[in-house]
Amino acid sequence: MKALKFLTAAAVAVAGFAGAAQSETIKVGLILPMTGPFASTGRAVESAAKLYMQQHGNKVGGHTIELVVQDDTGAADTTRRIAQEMVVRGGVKVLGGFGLTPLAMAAAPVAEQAKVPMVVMAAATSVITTKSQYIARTSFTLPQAAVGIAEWAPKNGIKSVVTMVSDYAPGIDAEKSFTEVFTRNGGKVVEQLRVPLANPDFSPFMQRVKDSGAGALFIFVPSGVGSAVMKEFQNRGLAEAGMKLIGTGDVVDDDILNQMGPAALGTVTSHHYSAAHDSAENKTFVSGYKALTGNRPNFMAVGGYDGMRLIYAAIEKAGGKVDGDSLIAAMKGMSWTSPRGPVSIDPETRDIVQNIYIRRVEKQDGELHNVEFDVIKDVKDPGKAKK
Amino acid sequence: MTQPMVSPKPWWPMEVGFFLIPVAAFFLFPLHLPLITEMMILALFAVSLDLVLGYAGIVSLGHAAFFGLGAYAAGILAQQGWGEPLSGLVFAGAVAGVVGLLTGVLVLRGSDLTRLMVTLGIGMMLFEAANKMNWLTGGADGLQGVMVEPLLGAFQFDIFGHTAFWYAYAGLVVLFYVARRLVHSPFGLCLRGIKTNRLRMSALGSRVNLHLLAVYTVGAMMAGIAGGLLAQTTQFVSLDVLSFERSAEVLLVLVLGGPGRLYGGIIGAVAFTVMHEVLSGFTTHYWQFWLGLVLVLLVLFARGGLLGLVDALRKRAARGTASAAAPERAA
Amino acid sequence: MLTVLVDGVAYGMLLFILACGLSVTMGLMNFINLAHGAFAMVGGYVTVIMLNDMGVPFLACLPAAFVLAALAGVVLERTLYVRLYKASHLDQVMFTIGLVFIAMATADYFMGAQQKLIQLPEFLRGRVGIGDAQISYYRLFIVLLCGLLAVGLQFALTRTRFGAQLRAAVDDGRVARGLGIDVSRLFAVTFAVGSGLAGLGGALGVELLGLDPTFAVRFMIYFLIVVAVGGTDSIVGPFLASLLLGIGDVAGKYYVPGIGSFIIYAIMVGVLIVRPQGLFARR
Amino acid sequence: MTPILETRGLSKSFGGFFAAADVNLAIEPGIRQALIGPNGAGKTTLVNLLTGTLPASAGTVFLHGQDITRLPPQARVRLGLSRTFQINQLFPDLTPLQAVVLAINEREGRSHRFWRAVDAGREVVHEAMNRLHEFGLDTVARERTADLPYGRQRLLELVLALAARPRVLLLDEPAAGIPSGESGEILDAIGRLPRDVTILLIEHDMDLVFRFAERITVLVNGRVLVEGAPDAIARDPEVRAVYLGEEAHV
Repeated sequence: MKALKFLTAAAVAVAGFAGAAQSETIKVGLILPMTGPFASTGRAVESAAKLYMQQHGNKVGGHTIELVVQDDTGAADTTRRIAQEMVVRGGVKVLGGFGLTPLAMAAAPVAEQAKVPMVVMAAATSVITTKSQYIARTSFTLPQAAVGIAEWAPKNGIKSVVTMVSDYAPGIDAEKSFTEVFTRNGGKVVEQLRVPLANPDFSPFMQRVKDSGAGALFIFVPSGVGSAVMKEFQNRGLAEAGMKLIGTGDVVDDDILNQMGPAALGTVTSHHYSAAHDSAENKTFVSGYKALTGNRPNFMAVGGYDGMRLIYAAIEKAGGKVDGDSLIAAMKGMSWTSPRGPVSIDPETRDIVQNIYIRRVEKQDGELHNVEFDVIKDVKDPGKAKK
Repeated sequence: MTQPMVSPKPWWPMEVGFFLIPVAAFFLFPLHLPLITEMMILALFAVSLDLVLGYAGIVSLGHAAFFGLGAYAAGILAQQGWGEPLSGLVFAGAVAGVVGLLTGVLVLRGSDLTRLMVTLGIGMMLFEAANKMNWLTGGADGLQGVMVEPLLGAFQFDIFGHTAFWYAYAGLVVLFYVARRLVHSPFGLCLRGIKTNRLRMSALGSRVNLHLLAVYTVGAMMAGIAGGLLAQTTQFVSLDVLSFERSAEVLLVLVLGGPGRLYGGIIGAVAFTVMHEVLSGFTTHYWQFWLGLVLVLLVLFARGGLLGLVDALRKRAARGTASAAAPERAA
Repeated sequence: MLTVLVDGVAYGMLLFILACGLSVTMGLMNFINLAHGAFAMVGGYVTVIMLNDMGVPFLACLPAAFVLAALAGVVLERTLYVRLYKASHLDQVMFTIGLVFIAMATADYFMGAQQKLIQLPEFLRGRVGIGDAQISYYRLFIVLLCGLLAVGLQFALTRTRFGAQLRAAVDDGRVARGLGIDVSRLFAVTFAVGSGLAGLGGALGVELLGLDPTFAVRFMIYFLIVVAVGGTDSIVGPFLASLLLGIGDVAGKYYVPGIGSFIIYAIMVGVLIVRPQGLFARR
Repeated sequence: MTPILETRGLSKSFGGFFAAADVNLAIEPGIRQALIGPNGAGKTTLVNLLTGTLPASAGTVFLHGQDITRLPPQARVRLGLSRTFQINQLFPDLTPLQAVVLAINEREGRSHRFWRAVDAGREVVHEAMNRLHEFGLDTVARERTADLPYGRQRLLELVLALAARPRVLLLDEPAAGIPSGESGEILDAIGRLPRDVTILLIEHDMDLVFRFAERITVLVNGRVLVEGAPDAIARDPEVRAVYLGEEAHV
């Protein structure tokens, strides 16, 4: 109880101090899984957000930005509780983060009820932004990413595919949109496998894939699990059996790609970001991120980076008004050049519009990279475009 | 009227005082209401486990099964259009209770390890089932669109968590009162007997299994109501209400507070939540380290949880100079 | 078909090496050690550091993983565990969960939260074709190595003086003490070997199971299943249980991918209802 | 008079080994009967068969003419067959008063009541205190059982068995573990047991047996060797050979 009192006192003190400085302090609350199985996502987003603030200072439009990060351990009710507290405690004007779909979904009612903008920086299920008028997204949606490879594959000699996705909304999103586009372009999905989200061993599934005799395996698994898949793919000799590995970029996450070794070489994926993207913005981003964390940034990191950028830009554009309605209005239609390339926020769906790149894993400067060789420009989320 | 007394004299004033603390907290920490609400729900959950574990001696690593069932029952009911909260809670308790009754038969025999694993197995199966039954539970994305009507038709669940706070508080107080009566009743005494000496109990003619089944069902119902409270106050249910981590956490909370004394569950919930909150405030990334350290030290130097520590300190104070901890550590 | 079987056996064998130490701790010392997975994690990280950062050959990493995990085991056993042998199971649970938290946070602090990967040496990477089945060398290697270890353990347990003392202590600690057996030394050595084997299992498992700070808890459930189903009074029980679990899990996921993970829990609960002491227990 | 406890052809085999073979007992109501036999004679097995802890391989057990062979232990207790244990089976953390109240609640079928406090059962508490008083335990009624001296605990074991209001009471070595100098209290207690309770005494200690028993059954290798009045048993050459002789050597 004493500790809580202390926290309250501290919060009051901070608020008081900010008032004295005569310019408003705007608190941005990031809710992320910082421990537990999805900790790497949380860390990447947090580091990138901090990097953005480091590079651009904490002053925007006369206001001071203060970043608050809290760990929801990946449990949805905790996410919701933290969101509620951040808002109720008065300080937090913008919520951000959200590592997984259920976590974002749990917080959505809070954003709606409290009229607080909520910037989704990682979770990638299509429907999230429909859950509240106050949600904008700077990561990507799976249909967006999956459509790229579904267009590319049939044109490049891949006619039959087995899909293997993690059994939760993003996976099903990926499976659905890939299958739809791929079949429309004349491909055939031989079998659809769904693997449990928490799955210690891919070997039986991979064996099934092999026995199916399809031309390629389309894969979606959450960031971090990709390596196990990649190893199994190689161990089973699927490549030698003439099978190609394609997927969304999650499976060749830049975070761990380099450790995957030769197994990953030649994998073709479609995604919105590669650390190897050739642009000045990206070079600054990559070198800054490396200096801060020692690692290469991945697509989660770029979501966090752009998320902060969107928040900064919205505050600036909204001028003196930092209420939820003004901020979300400012976010709509916003466009900028991200490390990943040109992006904008769709004014209707508040979802991100971005280029989807087709990339192949190659060795560059002694490290494995996703090297972009084709691009589909300005892709809106196909998951919502249809509706 | 003091003689003859079977139970130790209840200390009503102190107990009433104890339950006034949350009321005080409401006014002292108005910004932390969601946290305190969550704490009270966790406390209720831990008390329900205490009935099963602390009083009947059934070690469970799958108690979240009932919490989760209650949460989904209440959540789905509200999602399907029946948003009245109190009847939703009753429904949550009933569903969890029925499943408790059915699965309770399976945990009546075996060693601690066997029970640990059977409860865990049942919990994991429910988790997998909820994951698979996408159409009903929303699967891994969680249950969307839980619309809870105003409490008693008058109090809307608000963003500040006022209604949620009083709702959870009332739930905790009422069910704690039930649990308290239960453990001080002949049935409660009988459970303590079964826990300490099952052989003797059956030699006294006791229907041991029937009693164990009964308390397991009651524990399941209470856990279900706690789950229902969580679903209604957060208006969201996700798979992790059924997860192994939640079972392990509630066990930890209870052992931390001190099992077999009802208040242990509450004290444990408060201590755990505050520790978690404060530690993760200091270090968002590595709070687990300090929490682990506290647990290890607590076991090394104070058996029987925090209430055990209090007892030991009281004894030591009573004895004056002699060290009370020494004989315990020798054991 | 054969591939599924070999995969299952390899997975099972790996589980056995990981879990057999736990079965001895639970059977012999009656100690619920939920931190067993942390020792496996030690072995895993030792391998990752030596192989990736120091360039030590894979095969040399394995004994190092064993030794360092065993060392960690014996130090903790002598300093901390030893104080809790007489404590209640609940205290033991809380204590070891505390250790797991510490281990996970420590691993996170030094090694980061992301998955760690290793590259196997060339000679373990290929596959061999038997009939129309393709079996990876690495899995054969695991089956062989773990098989040898299992035989060795069984031999050590049944044919050596140490094994005889250990069995005596499992049957009746008081009598064993009365016979002049130094039970506390026995405990320490056994605990060290058990932790070491877990470490070795962790090292072997990096390739198949992956490695990150949550490793310490992620597979704990599987270890517990092995022990509960196999019983704690021999190593044959856990061995057979591991194989059953490995094959059941792999085959389940292969043939009925929809309910794959459901199966092992169902098997376990079923077994424990029929045989509460474990499938292969003598009593 | 019909026997109150009777067995016919009662047998128990473990694998091929008969721990009890074709045991026929007929115990008269109100009698003090002793069951003796050397170590491994099957006394414990027989007790377990009578109380229902072990299922019988063959034969039947009658309690007051009712076949109870298939009944579980607790059902037999409720029909009036109670026992004490060779090794104390008490509730270390409860007080003697709580333990006896517990026993009475079980007998009266009150143990499922979960709403009213234990203390509200005034007549139960009253009876419990009386029972404790009878054996001189009322002074320690509110202490932790574990803190009582062993002799006192042994008495409590007896009080608990009696609280079930048995018609037949099996006493399994009631004086076991009590130093001979301090056994007076328990011996007195056994002597004062009400006559309407039939007593089957399983005992090693010959002094105790010959002090109380009115009839003795000798069990050897799972079989009844001989049954009779104490003086007849004492004179029986076969008994002397297999049992008393062996005892004399020890």
